[in-house]
Amino acid sequence: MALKHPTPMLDELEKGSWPSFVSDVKRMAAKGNRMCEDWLGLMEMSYRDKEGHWKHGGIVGVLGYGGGIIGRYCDRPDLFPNVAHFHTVRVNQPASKYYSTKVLRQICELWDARGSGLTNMHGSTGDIVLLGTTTDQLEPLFYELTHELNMDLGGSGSNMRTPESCLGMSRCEWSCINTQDIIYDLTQEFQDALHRPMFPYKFKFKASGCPMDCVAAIARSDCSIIGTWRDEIRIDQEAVKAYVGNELVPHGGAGGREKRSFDIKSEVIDLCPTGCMEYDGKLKIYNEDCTRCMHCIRVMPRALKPGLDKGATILVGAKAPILDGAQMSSVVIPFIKMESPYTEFKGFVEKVWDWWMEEGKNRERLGETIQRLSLREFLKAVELEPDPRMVNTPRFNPYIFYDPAQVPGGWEHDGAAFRQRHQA
Amino acid sequence: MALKHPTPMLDELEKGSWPSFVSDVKRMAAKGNRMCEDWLGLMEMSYRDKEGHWKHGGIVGVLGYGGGIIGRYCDRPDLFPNVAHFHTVRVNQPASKYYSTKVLRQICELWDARGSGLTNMHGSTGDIVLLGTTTDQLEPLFYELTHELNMDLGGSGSNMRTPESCLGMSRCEWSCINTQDIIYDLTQEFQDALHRPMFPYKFKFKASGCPMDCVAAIARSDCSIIGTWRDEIRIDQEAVKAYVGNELVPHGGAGGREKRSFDIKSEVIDLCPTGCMEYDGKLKIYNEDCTRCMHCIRVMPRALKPGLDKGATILVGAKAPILDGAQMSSVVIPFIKMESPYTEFKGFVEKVWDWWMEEGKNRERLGETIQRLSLREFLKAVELEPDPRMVNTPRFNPYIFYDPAQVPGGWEHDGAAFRQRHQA
Amino acid sequence: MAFDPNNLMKDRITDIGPPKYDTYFPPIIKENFGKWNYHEILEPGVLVHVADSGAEVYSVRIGTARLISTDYIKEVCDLADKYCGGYLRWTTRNNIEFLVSEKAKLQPLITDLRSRGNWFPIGGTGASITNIVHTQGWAHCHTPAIDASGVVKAVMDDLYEYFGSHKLPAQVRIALACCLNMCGAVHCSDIAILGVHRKPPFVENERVQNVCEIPLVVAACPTAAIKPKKVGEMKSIEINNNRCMFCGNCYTMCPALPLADGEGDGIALWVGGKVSNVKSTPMFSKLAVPYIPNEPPRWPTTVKSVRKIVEAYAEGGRRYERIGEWINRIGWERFFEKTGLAFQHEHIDDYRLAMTTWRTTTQFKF
Amino acid sequence: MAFDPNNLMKDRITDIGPPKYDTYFPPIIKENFGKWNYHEILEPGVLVHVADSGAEVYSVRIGTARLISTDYIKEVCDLADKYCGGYLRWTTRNNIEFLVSEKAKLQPLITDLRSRGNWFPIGGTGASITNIVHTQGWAHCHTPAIDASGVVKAVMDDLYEYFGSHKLPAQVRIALACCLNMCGAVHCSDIAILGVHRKPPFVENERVQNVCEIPLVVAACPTAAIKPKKVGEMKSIEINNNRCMFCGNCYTMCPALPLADGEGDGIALWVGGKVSNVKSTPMFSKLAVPYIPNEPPRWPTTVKSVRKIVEAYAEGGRRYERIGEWINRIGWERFFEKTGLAFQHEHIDDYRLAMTTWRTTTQFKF
Ligand code: SRM
Ligand code: SRM
Ligand code: SRM
Ligand code: SRM
Ligand code: SF4
Ligand code: SF4
Ligand code: SF4
Ligand code: SF4
Ligand code: SF4
Ligand code: SF4
Ligand code: SF4
Ligand code: SF4
Repeated sequence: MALKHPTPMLDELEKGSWPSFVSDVKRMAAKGNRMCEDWLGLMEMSYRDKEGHWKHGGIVGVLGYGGGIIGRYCDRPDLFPNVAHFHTVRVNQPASKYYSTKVLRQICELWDARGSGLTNMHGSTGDIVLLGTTTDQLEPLFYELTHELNMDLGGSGSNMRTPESCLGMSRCEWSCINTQDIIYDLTQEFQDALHRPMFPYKFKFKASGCPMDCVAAIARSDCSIIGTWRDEIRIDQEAVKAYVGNELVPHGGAGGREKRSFDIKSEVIDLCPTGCMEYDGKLKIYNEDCTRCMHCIRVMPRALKPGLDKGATILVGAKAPILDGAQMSSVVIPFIKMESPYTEFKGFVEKVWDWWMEEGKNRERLGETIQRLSLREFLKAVELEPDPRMVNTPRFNPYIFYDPAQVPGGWEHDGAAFRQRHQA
Repeated sequence: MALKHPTPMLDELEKGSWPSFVSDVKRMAAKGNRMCEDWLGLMEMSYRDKEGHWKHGGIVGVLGYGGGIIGRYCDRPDLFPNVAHFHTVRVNQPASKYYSTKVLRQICELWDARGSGLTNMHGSTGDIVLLGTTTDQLEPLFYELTHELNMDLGGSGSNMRTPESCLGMSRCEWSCINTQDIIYDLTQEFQDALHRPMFPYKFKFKASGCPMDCVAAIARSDCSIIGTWRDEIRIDQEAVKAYVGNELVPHGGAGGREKRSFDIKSEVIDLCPTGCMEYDGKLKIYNEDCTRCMHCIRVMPRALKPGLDKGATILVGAKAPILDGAQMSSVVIPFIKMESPYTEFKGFVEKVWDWWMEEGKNRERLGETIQRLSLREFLKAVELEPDPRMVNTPRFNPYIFYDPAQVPGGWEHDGAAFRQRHQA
Repeated sequence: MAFDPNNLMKDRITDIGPPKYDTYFPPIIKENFGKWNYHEILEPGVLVHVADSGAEVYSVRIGTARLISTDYIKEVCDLADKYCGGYLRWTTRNNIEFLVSEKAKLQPLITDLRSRGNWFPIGGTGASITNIVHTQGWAHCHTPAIDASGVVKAVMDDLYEYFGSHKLPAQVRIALACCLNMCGAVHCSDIAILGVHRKPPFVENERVQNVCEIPLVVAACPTAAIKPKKVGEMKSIEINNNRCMFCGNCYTMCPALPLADGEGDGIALWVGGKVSNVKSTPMFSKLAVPYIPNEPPRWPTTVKSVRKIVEAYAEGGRRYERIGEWINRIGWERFFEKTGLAFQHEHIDDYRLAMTTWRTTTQFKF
Repeated sequence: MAFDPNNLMKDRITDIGPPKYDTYFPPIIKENFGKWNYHEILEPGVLVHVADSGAEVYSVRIGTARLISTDYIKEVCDLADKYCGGYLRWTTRNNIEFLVSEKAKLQPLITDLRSRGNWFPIGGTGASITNIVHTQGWAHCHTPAIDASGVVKAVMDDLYEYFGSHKLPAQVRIALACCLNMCGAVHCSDIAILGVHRKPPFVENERVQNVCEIPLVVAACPTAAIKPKKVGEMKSIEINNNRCMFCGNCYTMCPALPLADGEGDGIALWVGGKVSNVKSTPMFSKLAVPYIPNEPPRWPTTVKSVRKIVEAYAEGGRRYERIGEWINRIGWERFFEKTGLAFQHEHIDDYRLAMTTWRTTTQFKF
């Protein structure tokens, strides 16, 4: 049956092997979902104009919260009245996104009743993103969310943002920390910071269970928690032989399962970035030189496992380009034990925030504040000792700000005495 | 016999196996050289005070030249009258510093008569540095220098500085260009720029015959000329076998000549940065992947030689830290033939200088001007096409200054039409 | 008791946060939490994880559009009820994982998924091209230079063969962001598709003083291209176009500075980034193609350019070598040759750290 | 005709430049120019270069103080006359090379050189520590924080064993600069000895307006720490000490801003730079020791610290591995352990490119 707005361009996106959001939304519209109908029309117009048709969102939200809702209005309400208001609701996902069909159906029910029925599962930060509703729906929606689903809103604005983690111990043999519990605990502990803007700008936590960093923490979080170990890689020599003997499929089949002869030298030993492995029928790892890149482990998962003295490396400052160029997180705590209730780590976080709230400019991410005021100032503020593990290389410019406290007489000269020794 | 000033501290520097400048200068003083005598006293005082005792040099020089002399006055003429004035004369060395004893003796004679008798052989830029004379001696010294020694002053100030090269073809089998002739030719061609300040700041040329860069051109010259080749490394397979058979001493003996068994795999093949070599009784080099680092050549000099299609890579912008941090030179011409009279290269230099004189700020080195105005502006000005060989990596920040000429309508928007499509 | 519009504070619940992470764990995950021993990929998109106890969980991963409706979610729930005891999860790249604990149900699930047209493609594991992390585009944001979902659909249609196979040297992570804010965090992706503006904002002087805080706008410009300016009686701002690199940050702060333009906007492609610490350390993505025009509905030039990169890599990359590692080995001069992409002025960095990207050595390939 | 003080223009000669490079070539060099076939190092400091013709030239390299007198040069000339047909050269690192074309004269020359006390040490070739490139220091400059020749003498006395031997993994290039101007271009040396000031300049207000151009002084400061300021009636400047990193550039421009201070000044040590393009590309030197007090006449702490670095490298470096390559292989965490040097706040860059030096990976060694 014909929809309100013809969508010849969008229809092109129904072709092809990949799932089509157009087919999906048209199905909704066909059922009589007015918002979906107008949304399709608006999208079609954007495709024609090659320009978006959404305006800046005003401040919309629920009582007592400073975040969680993204206001959004279209710039052609005359043509598309049903999406004149089209706010986003960010719902805080359960860490690493396991759901029962029951709770998912409840969410659908809620959203069919109070919104467009369109979602993002999930947003880039991790939230359940409910796309498109009107201001009057926000309070009832929030009421039902909290009362019936035991769920809460996620973050937006200059708040702590919804933290997220990789699935960690729930289904991964490599996880060195309980990523999900860490994220859950932090989210609960810092609810106030999540819902009420108190920072210079947004602040994101992400936790990966090991250096594979499956939640991209090092690229996408102001505070990156990445599992690691500081003892020895566990080796099952028999299994190593089995790989060499082609009895086990290398790389857990990630490179295909076709039978091929596995060459431990060229595929593992020679690719070890530190060259700290030897194989002569027996595998030897010089763990003191290992940087825990996990290449050997991922290629021979049945033979090698991370060590047992596990914890996390803490890095800070990752962000997208705005304002001063993208940054990845940098190591500030090479190793820290991460056991509930994470007291030591939370103490660190409090110090970081105190300093950033004190020193940070408006819309300045933590990484940018550190750039502006120096890693040295940051380390002093959070009471961490400098460590070569924090840098790839010591400075190579000679512009050292020596501490006057360590200079005899500090910054002062005895000018008169100087001119006694040196005539002008 | 006792000198005018006791030098207990300096005397400590007469001990030890390395040549002692103190013994040398004391010998001069002992002969009755008054300047050396007072210089020793002044030095001793500096050692006591841990502070130098020289003042800024005023403008001193010879008629018609804006450089070549560094004025210098001591700040205790009351105590050391014979070094009250102690100017430096920079004499332009013959490229790569070959001398006859005859000309050296002439220089000594001249300097004994008209200066302190102290020299630096040579200054860091390359000049013969004659340390310490008085203003009244400058003109006669210059007269004798030009008339009797056929020599001229070197550079100082915001001039072209005295160019220098490695010894190149004169005694090195690896030289891909005639470094000495290039330096001699440039020095002659640009005499005016060498003697008369016309630049925003100093400008240095250095030429090395090959990527070993024995004159440190890439670190120390605004324009670095480094020999290279673009065809194939010449291989003498017999000689390769001889190395493998330990008949030839590897690395030309640079690592010692003790008999040891040479392992071509670990010492050459595995150390090739591009991994473009193979050895199986015969040496194979995949030259298309070779980056001409010369490691293999320097380890087996009898077996391997640079190719025959020789020329130079031109890099620009090296400098010490002042003002904005040290820079190395960057590739701007990956390959250029360098044959007398070097017309193409000189054309490039003229364009570089025109742009730099036009755009450069006072005391801004070429490398800093390029930093400030971008490599792109530089390349446009000197009419060079962008080439991936000019960068280690393309940009990773998204802040691209797109050229309006390539944008429909340039920088203009049709605001009215925009607001037709989009209500505010 | 139900919601009372006239008394919002009535038994209001706030700050409860998300459900605990294990609330919706399937039993097999709960029982073997932290006790997994190893995993294997049985076929593209199908993983088995084996616990110390010997217990096995099969994960079937399917690609999704991410922009999905409640109807779609309900259909997924039906499948999970039928084969997975009513549980499922989403991955960090917007794929769905059906977790099967009864081996008997694995093949039926796969067959069922395959039987439903193009809704549930299976793959995204191992040395494949998994789902494209992306953003809102024209679907919901106000600053995009391009659409997100449509570009992703067109590119994934074209790369479909790589989603359901393991024939690449290593995994390839593609991300898309519709403006320089980079919500997709594309800055560390093997291949990044980025929406770019190319015209400076135009200033709606009549609106500025009413809708913008001028000091914040001035401060928002990374290149200090914006100065306050009085236009007649109106307080407004002035933009030095020569300094503008079209980041749109001022527009984020001030709706009276639109910079979107159908003809000027388009796509820049980036390559060679990575996040994992495996072998090499994390890397930023670098510029591959400075500009491709916006070509809705299927962005053919973008699709072709991405394929060029993927195919050159598929041919030249060595096992375990990510795109960025491949490029580091062969060199950028070779990358542009092998992909047939042109090296232009735009590739040469001219922002803050530019000098660190120049070639300060004679080492390069002719 | 002789020089006439009253008529400088009289047959004045200018702009003739240096003598042509081959003017003083010994015959063997002239004859075989561009026709050299290979070289070998016969023993430390003694090279033979063999031409296609089979002709051989022996080069005997000796270390010099660089700060040398005419007497010394004359003595060198005597030697060159006796053994080298009246020719010699200096290297780019201030060593002298005696070029012997008659093999018979080689050994006698060597014996003669050895017989003359400490004036003519033979060495500086191959995997050795050759002469230290250095600068003026207290001998002749106005901005030094340390002496040059004295420090060089003390360090070379201590490292003498490495000058006349080939027992290091590769060559080690040491350079010294007495202030941040770095005339020694120490910024790319295996080991760099740098004179540093640690107090901001003090402003002699009475003198500034007479001896300095205030705008130039203000512009000279890399960190914009200097502002013009009126002191009573005097035009002067003001320095924000917090922003000063003691580069001395303002003092170069203005003698009324002295910053030298006997107690505050001293030495910083740098490591891991290189210039050659062999194997690895050229590298900057990085900070090893932020500060060592000035200790004339023999700078014992500096001497000891340099030795620590050399010995750790001699022990841990692999054949052909420069200091910087050795450090890159073992990592900085190991470098500080093995040398026993302390890692401090000063090591962490906080200047313009600081963020590019931070550790953005979980890869490091415990
Ligand atoms: C919805 C989402 C994209 C998506 O489709 O998934 C999103 C959407 C917006 N982001 Fe984002 N960002 C989203 C994840 C990100 C990420 C990725 C991440 O969190 O891992 C980043 C990069 C990482 C980072 O934080 O740096 C990101 C970096 C930005 C930036 C640049 C911030 C910076 O410091 O560089 C802005 C600009 C701003 O804050 O004004 C921004 C701003 C925005 C705004 C609010 C537009 C604006 O300027 O006001 C977008 C609202 C669109 C809309 O109307 O729905 N968004 N944004 C993501 C949040 C969903 C969720 O909560 O799960
Ligand atoms: C004599 C010499 C050092 C030596 O003992 O060998 C020297 C001595 C001076 N240099 Fe230099 N520079 C000398 C080679 C260098 C080099 C090395 C080179 O040329 O390869 C450099 C580093 C490379 C470079 O050019 O960047 C160098 C970088 C500087 C700088 C920093 C320039 C910069 O852009 O960073 C200054 C500061 C300035 O120009 O005001 C400087 C300034 C000076 C002044 C003129 C001091 C001043 O501020 O006025 C020194 C005069 C000392 C004196 O009274 O004798 N000198 N200067 C070298 C010249 C001798 C010769 O002509 O052969
Ligand atoms: C399910 C998921 C975690 C989650 O919490 O959702 C996951 C799961 C696994 N990852 Fe991952 N990774 C997941 C996102 C990531 C990401 C994040 C991203 O792409 O945004 C990364 C970093 C990407 C990057 O480096 O740019 C990531 C880098 C890895 C790596 C490193 C591969 C490499 O060559 O660099 C491995 C090891 C391997 O596969 O060899 C790995 C290995 C694994 C293993 C084998 C871990 C295990 O033992 O179970 C899991 C199955 C891998 C597979 O699919 O072949 N996982 N993995 C994510 C699936 C995303 C998807 O739907 O496609
Ligand atoms: C004489 C001299 C050139 C000149 O015009 O004066 C020279 C001469 C030779 N150099 Fe050099 N180099 C000379 C300064 C340099 C410099 C410049 C510097 O140190 O300031 C460098 C770059 C230093 C750096 O990389 O930091 C330099 C880096 C090399 C290399 C690269 C070594 C490496 O491992 O990086 C080689 C090849 C080798 O020795 O393996 C080399 C090789 C050579 C050869 C073997 C070339 C040849 O075939 O004759 C010459 C004898 C080497 C030897 O002494 O063992 N030459 N050589 C310079 C002697 C300086 C001295 O008195 O000690
Ligand atoms: S980051 Fe490590 S622990 Fe987490 S899912 Fe990936 S591989 Fe497993
Ligand atoms: S984890 Fe990485 S560094 Fe450590 S041994 Fe394995 S491959 Fe080498
Ligand atoms: S730079 Fe090359 S050509 Fe010049 S001396 Fe050194 S090795 Fe020989
Ligand atoms: S010159 Fe260097 S890159 Fe070329 S083959 Fe030899 S070692 Fe390899
Ligand atoms: S990337 Fe830009 S356009 Fe896309 S969602 Fe984020 S802010 Fe909006
Ligand atoms: S778009 Fe960016 S660069 Fe241009 S004016 Fe606005 S903020 Fe400045
Ligand atoms: S380094 Fe500094 S002090 Fe030493 S000579 Fe050069 S300018 Fe003078
Ligand atoms: S010493 Fe350097 S940093 Fe300090 S005020 Fe002078 S110029 Fe500025």
